[in-house]
Amino acid sequence: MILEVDHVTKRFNGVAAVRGVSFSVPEGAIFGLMGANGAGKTTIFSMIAGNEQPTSGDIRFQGSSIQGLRPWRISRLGIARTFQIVRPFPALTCRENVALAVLYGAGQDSSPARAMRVAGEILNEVKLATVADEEARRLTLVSRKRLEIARALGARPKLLLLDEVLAGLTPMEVEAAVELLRHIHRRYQLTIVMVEHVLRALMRLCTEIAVLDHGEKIAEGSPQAVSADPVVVKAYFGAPQ
Amino acid sequence: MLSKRTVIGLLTAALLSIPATVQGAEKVRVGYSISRTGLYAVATPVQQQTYELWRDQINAAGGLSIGGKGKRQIEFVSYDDQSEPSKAAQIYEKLISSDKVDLLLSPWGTATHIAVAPVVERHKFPLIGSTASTTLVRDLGAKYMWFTEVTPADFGGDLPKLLGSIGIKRVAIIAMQLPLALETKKFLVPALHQAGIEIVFDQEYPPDIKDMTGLLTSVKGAAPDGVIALSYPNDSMLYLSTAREVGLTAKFQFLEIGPTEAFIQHKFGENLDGIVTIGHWSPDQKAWPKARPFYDAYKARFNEAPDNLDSVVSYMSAEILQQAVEKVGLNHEKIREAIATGTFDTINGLVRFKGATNVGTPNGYLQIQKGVPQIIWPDQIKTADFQPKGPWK
Amino acid sequence: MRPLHDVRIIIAALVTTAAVVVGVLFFASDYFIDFATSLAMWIALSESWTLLSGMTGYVSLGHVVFFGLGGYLTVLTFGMLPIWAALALSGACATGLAVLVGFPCFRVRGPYFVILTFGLSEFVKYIVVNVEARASKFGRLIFGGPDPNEVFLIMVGLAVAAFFLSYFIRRSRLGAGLRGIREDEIAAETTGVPVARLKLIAFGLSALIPGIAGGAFLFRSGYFEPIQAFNPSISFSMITMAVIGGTDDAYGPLIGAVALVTLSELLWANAPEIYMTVLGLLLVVFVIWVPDGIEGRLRNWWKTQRA
Amino acid sequence: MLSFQLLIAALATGSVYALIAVGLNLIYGTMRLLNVAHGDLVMLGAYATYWSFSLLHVDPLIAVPFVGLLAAGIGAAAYFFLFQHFLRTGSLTDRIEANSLLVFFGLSIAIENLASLAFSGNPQAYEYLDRVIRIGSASIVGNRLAALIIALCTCIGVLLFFRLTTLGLAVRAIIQSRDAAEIVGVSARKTYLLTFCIGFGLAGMTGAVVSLYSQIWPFMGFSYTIVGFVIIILGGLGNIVGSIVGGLLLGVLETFGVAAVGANYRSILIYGVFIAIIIIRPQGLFGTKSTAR
Repeated sequence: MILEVDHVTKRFNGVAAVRGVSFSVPEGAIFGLMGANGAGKTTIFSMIAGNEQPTSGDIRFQGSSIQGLRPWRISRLGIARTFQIVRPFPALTCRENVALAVLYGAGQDSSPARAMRVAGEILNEVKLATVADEEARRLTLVSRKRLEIARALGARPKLLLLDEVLAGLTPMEVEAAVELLRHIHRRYQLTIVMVEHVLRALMRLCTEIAVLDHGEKIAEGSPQAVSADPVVVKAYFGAPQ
Repeated sequence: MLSKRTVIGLLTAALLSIPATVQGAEKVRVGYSISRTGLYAVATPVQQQTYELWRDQINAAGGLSIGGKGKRQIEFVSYDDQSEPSKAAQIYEKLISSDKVDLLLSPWGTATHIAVAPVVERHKFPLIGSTASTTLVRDLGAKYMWFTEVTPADFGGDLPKLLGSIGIKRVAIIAMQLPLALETKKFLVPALHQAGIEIVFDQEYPPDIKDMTGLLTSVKGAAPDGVIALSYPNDSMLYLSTAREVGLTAKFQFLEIGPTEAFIQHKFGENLDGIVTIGHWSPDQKAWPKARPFYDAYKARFNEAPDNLDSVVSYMSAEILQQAVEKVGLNHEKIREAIATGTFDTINGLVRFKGATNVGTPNGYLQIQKGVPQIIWPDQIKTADFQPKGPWK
Repeated sequence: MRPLHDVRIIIAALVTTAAVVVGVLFFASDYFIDFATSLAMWIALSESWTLLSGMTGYVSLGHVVFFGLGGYLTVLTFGMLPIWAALALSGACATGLAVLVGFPCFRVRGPYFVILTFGLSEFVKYIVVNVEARASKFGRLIFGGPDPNEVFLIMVGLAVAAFFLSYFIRRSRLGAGLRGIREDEIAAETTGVPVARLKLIAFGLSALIPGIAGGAFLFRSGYFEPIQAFNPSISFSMITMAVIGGTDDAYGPLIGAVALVTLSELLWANAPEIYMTVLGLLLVVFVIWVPDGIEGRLRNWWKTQRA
Repeated sequence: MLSFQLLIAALATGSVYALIAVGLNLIYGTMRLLNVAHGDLVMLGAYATYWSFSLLHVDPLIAVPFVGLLAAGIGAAAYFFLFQHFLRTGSLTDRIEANSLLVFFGLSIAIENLASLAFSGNPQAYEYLDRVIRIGSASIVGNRLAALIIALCTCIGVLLFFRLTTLGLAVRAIIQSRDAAEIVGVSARKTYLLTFCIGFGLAGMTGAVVSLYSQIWPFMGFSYTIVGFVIIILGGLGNIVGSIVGGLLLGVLETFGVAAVGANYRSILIYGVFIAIIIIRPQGLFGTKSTAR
């Protein structure tokens, strides 16, 4: 198991956003976290990446606990995340955005020149080569989401956390993005955990899915099993359709 | 030797001095720097006005007499040093080497004078200092700089003599943490010990103090019969209003700088009566025939009385320069000689220098009585007797 | 990060500087040397300021504290230490102070950081005021320091050092990390940038040269008095020059300092009555209508010319 | 130690501090502009009151609201001529704190030097309500008491305005969240104009109040600006109540603190407490966590 989330709870001012959630992600998997808004998906990501500390519970990466580590340390261990509300470095070019991750991520490249070159290659992979030297703030939302992925890849992760990278895209764009994710999953031999509520894409991509509702895990299993689970259907789709 | 300076002199002359030569033939150019902006700007207008009065008086009388060979009109060249002493040093450098002024007047303030001293020494350009008071420069061994003002060693060291003569036994000292006040205090405290006057309270305060109630309440608690506030104008203002509120009624109350300032007189009116301050000049001293005319001319021109200290020492410095030039002309070496050895008749009596120090003008203290500053010490120049400070109104 | 360094530019800069220095030393008047010293000092100070504030976006309004501290240490050790040692000590202590106060200061951002740094510099100023008053000092005057030409050379050395420090950091891994912090600190940390450590390094580096410059300035003025030495307007001037020039590359503060020092020289000589007003209004106009600074404008113009 | 005299003095100093801070904080809270020219508006207000008193013989107490209106006019002009454009320019608002600091710093330099040209550097002061009034065991000069009362009433008035009126509510909504406020129909631009007027107007009124008991000179503003900033950081940016409490607190520190530790350490004490509070509570005494980031 590359990632083990073990009975993790997170309270904000006493209100539990995540309650005793556990799941494990095998190496090489594409693991889906599903749930309505406010189900606690992003909070779990923030805890894995070190942006938030769990109130209780433990998170292990490749067998050792990463509890209490600063985000940059976690990044250097090989975990990279994207943000649901994208946060590229607005005044830097796309190439610089990615190069920064190459310099400081798990790859720890020491040469800016080489980092810029590597960044170019990664931008190529995510089909952003044409805007490589545009400032990030001039990009469209779709491109910014890709840049977010490119920057995460620049950090040379073993585990990639994708936070709603498909949300807000048109069906055609979703199609392209799914292709892209498949491609990078193979190309970089990644384990991917993705939070999403675009259900169909999740079904197509994931090998395993966990479903969250109001901070608790209510189901876990293969896409088919999960989508058939009546608890999930009730929680997720509300009234039976 | 064709020195570096000669080459530069030729170059600058060629490039820059064309306008200077056109006007310079007619007028005597007198340069100075003054703080029009910044921390000191609050204190400098009186000095600037005094200079202007002097210039206009001379020009109205036909001009400055040059070595007895004809008169030339005076023209000022002045710059704002922004209350930054290092800027003032730059300005005197510029006045001397690029504006090529004929004569110099002094800037405002002790720190500024100190900064300017090395410049005039290097250029061997005589400068009579005025609104500066420090013993630091006395030890400089300056040959081209003199001071018309007495030093803090005098008005700190002499104060116990005044206190003794009026029977003050217990004093409280409060002092602003700025150079003049601290230097005065350094000379005051040992002199008080020597005179057997008890210091019942002693505290300093920073320049940005905004309220003195806490401080003066403590002073009052110590029950002194004399309060010595080594203050600057802004905090003198605070002292006066707060002393009234807390009911500080010591019969001797001394403020180092401020009580003679026009705005404080406007603000406090008769409540200023009885306050003692430094100063060795009064237009009422008959021994100085030039004093009253200066007072009247200043008042007529600016609609307020001249400052008993800053205006006076500035005017004196200008008078001395004027008399030296009248005697020997514009040659700097000769002017230096004339100032160092001569005796000069000024609005504050006869002045002569020993080293950089004015040994002609005695140190003294003023007390505001019925709105008018009177000299109350020493006896040989006093214009009134000390009166205990009455109750606040 | 900026494009990689260009050896031709570096050599050209060094040669030009050397030529200017020789020219000034042999041909300029004392007054001009004075002016050039002050120009070099402001280049050194504003370049140093951008190392922290231009690069990370943490605007320090208290940089004068390092300058004043350098001056204070130099006057304290005058006569006891050789000049170079006094200046080295000043620089080291300034850096030390920055790292020390950096720990608590970097807990806050934005305006909190701005005013906190201002408060810190005032705090240190009044401590020095009290220490000096306790020691019965009313300003300290020194004699026999290095002559104006030597001070000029020291300042030029500092200006060159500050420029290249700024130039190379902007092209280094460190510089990239700092810009990441400026753009989005959380994203940067998540991407692997050790933000806390980098901010301290930047603060320390940006304090180093102001500390030394404070010492060198003392030799020029010969007089130390804490209220002047820690005058907040020095911090404001650093910021003004850096912003007018532009903080995106090392050329910016250089251009800003040259423009402003020269302009104020011309103005106070020719229009003393209005010169501060003009400077103030220029600052307003520049920030609002030339927000990327002179350097940014020039760079854009250059781009369009070549395109 | 706990004397009534000190308490009155603390209130007199603190209430004026609070008034300065409230105006400054409004402009920061709504637009994130760091107005370092605030003290210069105080200076202009003080001069306006002084001139109207000494030339036109207008009672300073009557002048206070008119001086406020005048300063509000200047605020409106500043908004239309400078800050409307400023707030619309993305590259400026990206680093709005640094940029606004510089714009106002430039304005500050220009205002101070123009004032010194126009009014001369000579300090001014006038005699008004100059009787010592006894209140219980304490006494206070009439003009300081008047300043205390006006400052406190104005602070309370501002507070009520923001609690009770729709306009005030709009401003508070913008302080909370500009985007959310705009969604529910609050016009950010109108609110900005309004805050400029109120913020500058309060600065002018502060000047009128300060002129009652203090000396007036062109470069007096900076120290007021500094005090204002210290308070709004202490009280929390955008927090009006915090500013009022913070101002009074600083007044207490200034009087009781000095009485306790000695005047030598006055400034060390004030800045020390300020630094300590920011380090312990990065968001200020009354701020919420999010405002510190």
